[in-house]
Formats: sequence, structure tokens, C-alpha cells
Amino acid sequence: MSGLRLTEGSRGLAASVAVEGAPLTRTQVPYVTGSSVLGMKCADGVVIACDTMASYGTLARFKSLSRMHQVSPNCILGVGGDYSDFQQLQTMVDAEMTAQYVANDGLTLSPKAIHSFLARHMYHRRCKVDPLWNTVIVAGFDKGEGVLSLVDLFGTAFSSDVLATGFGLHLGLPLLRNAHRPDITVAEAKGVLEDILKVLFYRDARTNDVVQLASVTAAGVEIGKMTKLKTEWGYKSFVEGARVGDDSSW
Amino acid sequence: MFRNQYDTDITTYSPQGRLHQVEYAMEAVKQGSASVGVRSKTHVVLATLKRFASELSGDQKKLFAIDDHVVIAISGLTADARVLSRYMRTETQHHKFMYDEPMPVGRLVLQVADKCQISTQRASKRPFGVGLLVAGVDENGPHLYQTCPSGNYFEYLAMAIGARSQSAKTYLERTYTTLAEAGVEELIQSAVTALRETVASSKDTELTTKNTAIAIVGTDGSGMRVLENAAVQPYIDALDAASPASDDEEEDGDGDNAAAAPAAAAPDAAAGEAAPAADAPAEGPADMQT
Amino acid sequence: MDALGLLRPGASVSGLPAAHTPGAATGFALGDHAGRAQAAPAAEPGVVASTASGPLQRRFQPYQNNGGTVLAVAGKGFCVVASDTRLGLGYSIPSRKVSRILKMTDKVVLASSGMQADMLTLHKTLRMRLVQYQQTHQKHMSLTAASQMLSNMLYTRRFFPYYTFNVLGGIDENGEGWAYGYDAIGSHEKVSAVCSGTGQTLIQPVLDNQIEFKQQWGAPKVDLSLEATVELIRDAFTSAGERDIYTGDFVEICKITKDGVDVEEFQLKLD
Amino acid sequence: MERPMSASGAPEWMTAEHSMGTSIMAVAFDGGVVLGADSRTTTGTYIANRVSDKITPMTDSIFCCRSGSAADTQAISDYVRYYLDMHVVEMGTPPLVKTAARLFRELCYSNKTQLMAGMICAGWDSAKGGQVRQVFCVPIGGSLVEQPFAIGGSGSTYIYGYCDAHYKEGMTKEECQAFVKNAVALAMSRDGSSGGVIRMVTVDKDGTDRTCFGGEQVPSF
Amino acid sequence: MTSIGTGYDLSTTTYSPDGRVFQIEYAQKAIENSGTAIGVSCKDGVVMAVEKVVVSKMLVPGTMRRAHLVDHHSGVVISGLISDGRQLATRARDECSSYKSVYDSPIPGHVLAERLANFAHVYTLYAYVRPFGCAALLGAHDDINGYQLYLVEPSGVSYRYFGAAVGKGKQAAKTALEKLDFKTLTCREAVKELAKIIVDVHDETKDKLYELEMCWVCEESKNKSQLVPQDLVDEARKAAEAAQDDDSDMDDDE
Repeated sequence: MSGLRLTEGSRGLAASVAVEGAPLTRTQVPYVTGSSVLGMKCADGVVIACDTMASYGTLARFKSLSRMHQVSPNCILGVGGDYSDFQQLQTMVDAEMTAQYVANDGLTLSPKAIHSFLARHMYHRRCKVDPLWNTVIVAGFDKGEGVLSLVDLFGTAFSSDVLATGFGLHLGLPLLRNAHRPDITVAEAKGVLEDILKVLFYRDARTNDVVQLASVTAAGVEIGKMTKLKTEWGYKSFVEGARVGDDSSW
Repeated sequence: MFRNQYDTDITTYSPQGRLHQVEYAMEAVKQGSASVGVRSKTHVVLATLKRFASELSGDQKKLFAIDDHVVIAISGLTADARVLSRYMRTETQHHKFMYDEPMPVGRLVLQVADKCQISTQRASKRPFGVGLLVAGVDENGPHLYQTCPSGNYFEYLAMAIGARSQSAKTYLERTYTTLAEAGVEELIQSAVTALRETVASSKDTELTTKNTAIAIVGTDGSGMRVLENAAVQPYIDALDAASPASDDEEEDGDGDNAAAAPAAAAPDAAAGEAAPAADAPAEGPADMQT
Repeated sequence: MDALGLLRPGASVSGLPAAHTPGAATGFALGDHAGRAQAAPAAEPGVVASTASGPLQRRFQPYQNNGGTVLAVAGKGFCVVASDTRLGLGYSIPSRKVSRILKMTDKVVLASSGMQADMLTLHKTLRMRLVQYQQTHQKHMSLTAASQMLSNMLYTRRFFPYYTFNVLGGIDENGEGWAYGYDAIGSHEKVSAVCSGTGQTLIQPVLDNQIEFKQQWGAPKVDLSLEATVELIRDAFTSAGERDIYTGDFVEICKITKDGVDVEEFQLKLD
Repeated sequence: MERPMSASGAPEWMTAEHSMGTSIMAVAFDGGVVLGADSRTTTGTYIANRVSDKITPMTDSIFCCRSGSAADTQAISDYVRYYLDMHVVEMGTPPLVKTAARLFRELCYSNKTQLMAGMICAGWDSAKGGQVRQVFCVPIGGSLVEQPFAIGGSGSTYIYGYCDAHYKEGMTKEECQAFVKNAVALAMSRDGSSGGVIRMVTVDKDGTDRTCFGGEQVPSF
Repeated sequence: MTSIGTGYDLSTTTYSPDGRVFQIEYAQKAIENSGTAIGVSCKDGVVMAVEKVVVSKMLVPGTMRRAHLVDHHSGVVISGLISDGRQLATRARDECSSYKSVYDSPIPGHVLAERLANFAHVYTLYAYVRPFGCAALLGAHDDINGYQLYLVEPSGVSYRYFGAAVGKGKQAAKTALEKLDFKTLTCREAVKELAKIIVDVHDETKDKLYELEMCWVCEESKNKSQLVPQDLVDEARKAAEAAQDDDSDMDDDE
């Protein structure tokens, strides 16, 4: 990617701003970050889901950002990790798809090819020790079958029937595996994913309750509106709280 | 084409707006021995005539496998072709590395053509003196392309390039419409028959198992295969079995049309003409062209 | 700037728990890379917090270990290469079925454990080189050629190694089965049985004992049949799966004979 | 970058980088924007400038608010102004706010490892009848987010609640100005790195209006 | 061309005594030997058409592309050397993507035209390259300037046009274009008009077979550049050919 550099070639100007004595290492940390993405392959397509928050440290910095990006009529990305890198990724993928469009030969990249392309790019960046700090779930539908694959900031790349990233890797994946059946339908899976997002909202401190689901089927990509989850806080003991005589406080 | 002052430099247009150096490079293709390509709805076949530098030498390669799904036949300067084929191999491999899918044939040919164009616009280069027939399959089906030193490329249903290719083209122009539905064997025979046209008027050359090489690519997932030596014998035999009159070709075409079954045992029986009596050696001129 | 304090020590940015990086378990000395990954408790995979001097900096660590066990056992006229398919990351299993095996030719099979991204790239690059070899030499690569090429390719990344631990198995020109074991940067050895990856310490001694009859002083050396070898490998993986959290799910077993490669799969515990 | 003492042992205010612990914001109304900022620049705990101007003009109708390192943000805005000038030459028309914002993003993103800069870019342009919302936020790291209102700088952390509660869709120009004035005042009152006067710039199709509230004019709560 | 053979016409870096650069003029000649390309910028879009002389009946229809898309919102049509034209198209694509990567919006037509002209111009300055033997009609759309048509020539100039023609039949085509009312003309109508012009200027005696290729950016295509659907082109061509056969009443419906 071309990019404007403060100074051509060297990091001259930037170096002069760097703190005196600090080692000139390539450091990179994610700043504005998105949390989990979930995905499930179904009999008739693929569903992915994520919340819509981007955190800045503990600060809920942006609360209605989409973390999904449609790449082609039959392929979509769900992205967690650094938001600026996600935007860069979008720019890059869009440029690639424009190149496909202008070739105008009736061919474009299949979801599988998009996955491979992303994996090569992410791996290349990690080899420069300058990664795009994202985990990307690629969801697509090609040749009558759903495609569900993942790429992370190292270039790890694989496909699976169920996928989860970020905190969802810990809390969501077991639930996804339990719920998955080869014959599960897209409609059914949407319910499952919404339930898991609820669990993540309850238990992941970097998640909000406004979520977005998307599906890819033979009919193409359908990105849902941002919707607010219905959550449950009315359990008796929740409402009553701690009482004298309880063994300990909560 | 006589000498003029506008024909020595690649970066000089003639007053008529022509680029003589590019045109001369196109001539180099015609110096090379012939290559023929034909295409059906499922397969592409290349047939080539190999020359021998001398009686003691091996043949020069005419067919280059580029990837599992692409093969090229060359006419012109072999050394230039090697550069292009190496480039094509690298590109297809790179594409597979990047996208985990075979490279679409058209995209590959486009890149080759663009590469060829570059050397028609720089004083420090000369155009590639070679033409390619590129056979390949991709998602859109089978393809047959021709590339030129000028940087032009064309997609054909049937085409011949190289020395005396005009007679093969004439044959193909009469029969190509029947090839769309042809089976593999039929298609191969057509290619060989067309190739034979390029040596038909020659006293000292005929198609033999030594100088004929065939490549086949299909959409049925069978990949690409090359037929050489004994494997081409049946197709040469079929030529000999057929009658010589070129009028027969018309009938041959009709016959092919009728023979819908791909496994048509010998649709080739009628396809071709008797080989000219040939006791002369099969060598061509010992130059750098094939 | 104060707002940045949100990213200072103790603050966790993405909220992921510390990842356990099982670097040393592989038994290959990777010097700095594996070692450092273990030394510092990371807030998330890929990050190392260093407090050495000055303001705290969190640095990207380009390595991670996805675990897995691979092995190759050679016998009379055959070779067996096997690997589990679990893709591990810290205490998670992002996927249960990711193949680590590359069929290089009809007679040569490679299995690689370690970092999946590196493995993928290594396999892709190898595949490319195999095609190039085929195109220039007009024949398939022999076992010995393949083993040397793999070594060369690993060594080209001597100073930024592929974090992969490879075993290569196959039939050579004489029809004999052989196994090759590698370290991450290309040092290799031709043996009759080798195991690499997170289950190496559990399985290698068993192979030493059962295939090479080490520690069985006086016992007659018997050549195991293909069937017996496969049986041994199944047992070895089952046992390793019990004790190594990075080994499990499924095992792909490639039986290489003069007739080609036959792949069978068998299931381990999904725990 | 706040450290009590530099490696050489000199007092930190001598060696520390000029930093804008800051309260900045911008709000869009129909047909224009209001930008606001405090005026304090600190070197450690020393107030190096008590009347600095953190609302920097990019063109006649596009402004940016700067937070982070003074040097970095000045350099960035200089570059953006330069690129915008070049752009005007090529285009022959005034640039879009979106274009300016995109340039900020490009610089902040491409050089993210060396920069300490959080920017807000806002203004007015004639695209789509001049009614497009034109507040863009470029936080540290170089993402670019279009927002109805944006707040930034260290002081912003204290007023997220206030802004979330008091921002209303469809406010008039005057309501936006009052909103900005109160919000910046609140941030200044709680953030040690923010203070001085409230600077405010209002941009719409009729032009730019600059105001400054100091001393008694700063609302107190 | 009186200076032919005087040695002043062998290089782009040589002026003739009367201040001409013959090599550039010769490059224009290459275009004048090529199939006619015309374009119009009309009420609801830009339409470009090109006559593609077919060298063999064995060619697959549609090959030897002369109309190239360069971005979602713009396309070029080439008259002259096809392979040179592809280089221009490639360059145009690069300019589009580099502009987009910096400014995050599609490149405006006039910027693209100017950059492309600059690119072509560079090839007229040095002895070690030759000028492009092709001209590019460039159609584009952007939110501010609407639909635009430019003609980029090998000399390195580009102008915006309502109607432009290059190639073999450019004189006749220009005359025909001048009769059109670009303010009211719709793209659908333009397709027919352009087909008619190409059919009329086509020289049956020299090139028997030819294809008609068209590219547009218009409301109907949702402001995306695309090849005009083949059925529309075929229909327009058929109608034009029928009208030509019907004889001379071809000027009656403006």
C-alpha cells in the first residue's frame, strides 16, 4: 500500500520526534479494538456475527461501528482487533476487488481465493514484524457450499465449521461446537449466534449489546441491521442482591 | 519488404505510422515451424511440428507445460520462448501461491502480451521473436490464445502459426465450426490433420512420430498431457488411411458433425489425405528457430 | 498524554487472558524466539510486555506455537508418516482439523508441527519448488533430493526461522523406506524413526525402544510389518493425546509404499 | 509522555516534550460544524503556553483540532495543509472535508508507531448541497470514524457522560455552540492538563466565525 | 509531408526545421490506420464505441478488447495499436487506485485525463522510447463534475468533449456527431446513434469483418463503467445496418 510518509525513504522526521534514548524498535500495539467475531457453517450457507463496539483501552470509544465488510456478492469479512488496521484491510481488499472488476473477464475472486489472499498478506506483514492486528473471519458461499475460514495477525489460516475470535475463542467456541449440526439452517444458526453474543455481552468486558449478524447463502450476502440484544437481569437473586446471613458478599 | 530508413529502430514510426521492427519480429514467427491449436467445448489440443537442427541432434522443444492447466506451443525463436515460458511458469505459480487457485488463462496471456508490448517501445530492447499458442482451461472453460511479438493477443477457436501455417489456417477455417462438439480424439485428429497441411506441399517433410508432438488440456479435471513418439502414431496412421483430396475436408467436417459421441472410434478415417511419398529425411533448416 | 495511560501497565487492551506459549516443549533450541515468548507473560498472543527500561512498550512477537505431534517411521519397503490435526493456541483449540501433512510426491510425505502460519507458507513454497523441479528435470523429486531441498529452504530463513518442526518420510530410489528429522533451521538426520512437536518427548523414546530396539539389550531386532507399525503409531498417538494438551482430535496416517501413498485417519479424544 | 525525571537527571519540564493534554471537540449541525478546544499546552506540569490555539485551519472552511504531542500534530497538520494545497491545484475546486480527514488518517496511520496524535477534522464543503455531516475523528492508531460529534484529548475522558447525555440529534447552531462551551468547560475544570480559555470555531456556508471565552466567560458548575 | 526522408523525422527528440516533431505525427498516423472510435457525453451518461476490425473468422467473439474498464466509475476505449492501448489502460488503473488510496474517493475525470496525458507525454520526450501509437477516449463519472468524456492523444494533450472521434473514419464521424444534441440525447439513444455512425463510416471494401464494442458509464449502469450489454449493441447495429440498406434516410431523426 502506498501511504504518505512524513519523510520520504527514511524515518527522519519521525526519528527526531522519538523520545531521546528510546530504542528504535518496531513497536506496535492495537489502540482502537473490536472484540469477538463468531461464525457458523450451515447446510444452506454461513452466518457470522459480532458486536458493534470499538474500545480504546477500557473506554467504550465507539459504540456503533460495523466490523463487517462485504468483499464480493458472495463473500464477507468479520473482523476483530485493531480498527485502523481493519480499515486498511478494507482499502486493500477493495483495491484488489476493483482490479478484478476492471479485468472484466467474467472472473472474480472466490471466497477461498480471498481467504488465501488475506492469509498471504497477513503473513507477509507478520514477517516484516509489522502486522495488521486483526483476526479475520471470511464467510462465503461458492459452488453450492458455504465457506468459513479464518486468518489471524500471524497468517494462521484454516477453515472450520465453527469459528470464533477474540474473547469468543474462549467462551463462544465451545457453545458453537455444541450447537453445530451439519444440517443446521441459516435461520437456526442466527438464533444460536445471537444467544452466544448474549453470553459474550454478559461476560466480555469489551463487548456491547448492539450486534450485527450477516449471512451468505445462494441468494448472496445479507448484512443485518445493528440490533440491540434482549438481555436478562431479572433473576430473583440478582434483584435481591446480598442479604445479611449470606455466607459472603458477591 | 525493402530496406528503408525507418526500419532499423524499434522506437521509430514510419511516415505511414508503422513499426517496421515489430513487423520484422512478426516475420520471425513465420520462420519457425508450425504449431496448430484447436478447441472444442471441453478440450484444447495443440499439435506441433518439431525440427531437428541436424541429423545427429535431438529435436527442439515446441511444447512447454506451464502449469497443470496451461500448455504453450511456440513458433519463432526458441530462446525467446524459453524466457516467456519461464515467466509464465513463475506467474502461474505465484498466482497459485497467492490465491490458492489456478491462474485464469486469459489473465496469464494478458500479462505475457503486456510484457511483449514493453519490448516494442524501448530502444534498449527488441521485440520477442516468438509467437505462442496458449492452451488452457479455467472456470470459463477451455481457451486457445495466440500471442504475437507486437504485444497483441487473440482468443481463437482454432489457429495455426509458424511456417506455412496459412495452409493449416485454410483447412481450419473450413472445419472449425464443427469442432465445438467434437470429442477429444476427433479434436486431436483435426489438429494433426491441420498440421499436416503445413507440410503437404513439401517434398522432404512429412509428419512422423519423431517430429510430431501433441498436447491436450481438458475441463474434465484430467489435467494436461503431452503425446509424443509412439503415442502419436495412431493419428499419423489415420492421416495415411485417409484420401488425399482436399475436397474431402468438407465431407470430413460434416462427418464430424454427425459423430456426436466423444468415443467415436475413428472419426478420423476420413480426415486427411494420403501422405506424400516421403523418403526424404525429416530435417528442417538448422537455425535457431523451431 | 493522559488518555494513553489507558494503555499503560496493567491495562489490558483486548482483555484476552495470558496465553501459554509452549516453546521449549518442542525440544528444539530456537534461541531467543521461543525462549522470549515463554519468559514474558503476554496480555494476548503475539504481545510481549517489556519493562526493561524507559516507558513500557508492548512489542509484537512474531512467533506462536500451535502445537501438534508429527512422526515418521521407516520399515522394510515402506514408510509411515503421521500427524494429529489439532490446532492449539494457548489453552484454546481454534480448530480440531487442520492438516499438517504435505504429500510431496507419490513417494515422499512431509509433516510439520509448530507454527501453523509458517507451516502453511513452507508447504506452499515447497509445492512451488516441486513444480519447478518437475518442469526443469522432467521427473519427480527423489526422497534424498526432497530431504536436501527442505533443509536448504529451512536454512534460507536461518535468521528468521520457520517455527516448524518437520519430519519427512518416504521411499528412496532403491525402494527402501527412510525417515528424516529436522530442526527449525535445516539440520537434519536420516533415521528409521523420528518424532517432532509437542508430543516428541512422549513418543520418541517409545519409537527408540520399539523400532530401533534401544534399551532392549540382547533382544533380537525384528523388522516391524507395515500393519504393526501403524498399530504402534496409533498407540503412541493415543498415549500422547492423554498427556499432551496440544495433541489430540484426529490423526492422519500416511502409509507410503512403492504403490503410492495411502492415507487413513483415526480419532483421538476431543478433549 | 510524562515522566518525572529524564535519564540525564534534569527536571522533567526542561526535557519533556511539549504535550497537549487537551480537551477538544466538534459537533455537526445541519449545514455546518462547531469546533471547540481549551488552550493549555504543558511541559510536564509546567504550562508552556496558556493561550495556545489547538483549532488549526486547513482551508478556509476546514479545521482540525489537535491533541497529543504538539510537535507531531503541528507537523501532521502542516503536511495535510500542503497536500490539500497540491490537491486544490490539481482539482481546481476547494477540497472536501472528507478528503482532508482521509489525509489525516493516511499520515496518522502510516506513521502510527512514531506519532502521538489524536485529531478531529471538521468543516463545511459544498458536496451534496452542503448538508453532509462533516465531523471526522482520527484517534491514536489512525482509524477514521465519521461521527455526529467527536471529543478527544485527555480531558475528553471526563465528559463522555455529559456529552452522551446532552447531545441531541438535530440541534441548531446556537444549541451546538452552547453544548461545546459547556462540555469544554467541564473538561477543563476536571482535567489538570486542560485549561485556559475556550476557543470555538463555527463553520457553515456563510463562512467561519471564531470566538474565545476566557476568565469569567468560562461557565462554572 | 515534405520532410519525409530528410532525416528530421527519425526521432521524437528531433524537431524539423519548421518546428514539427514528426515522430509524434507518425504516431497519430498509426491511429488513423485503426478502427474508428467515437464517444459522446450526453444527458444521462457517457457512451463510447469502437469499430474492431476482425482479422479472422476463427476468433472468439469479444477478443481483442478495445474497451477497458479502469475503475468502477471510468473506462477507456482505444483507437490505434491495441497493445499500446492496454498500457495506457493499465496506467489509468494505477492512477485510479493510487488516487483512491490517498483520498478515499474515486478520481475525478479531469484529474485522470490529465495524469494519463502526462504519462503519454513523457513518451514523446526521450529518444529511447517511442510515443504511444494509440489514443484513448476516456469516460468517467464523479459526484461533482457529473459525466465527462475526454480524448487523450499520444502527443500528451487531452481535451474534454461532448462528442469525439478518432481513427480511420474520424472526419465523417465528427460530421455526424456535430448533428447530435448532447443536451437531450439519452444513453440508450446514443448507443443507437453511435452504432449508426460506426456502421456508416465502416469501409466495407477494406475490412470486411468487424465487431462493434461499446462501453458506458451512465444512470442505467448505476454510474458504473461497463461494456454496453451485447444485446443492446447487436440490436443497435442491426438497426443501423438495416437503415443503411434502406438507403440514404439516415440523417432524418435528430
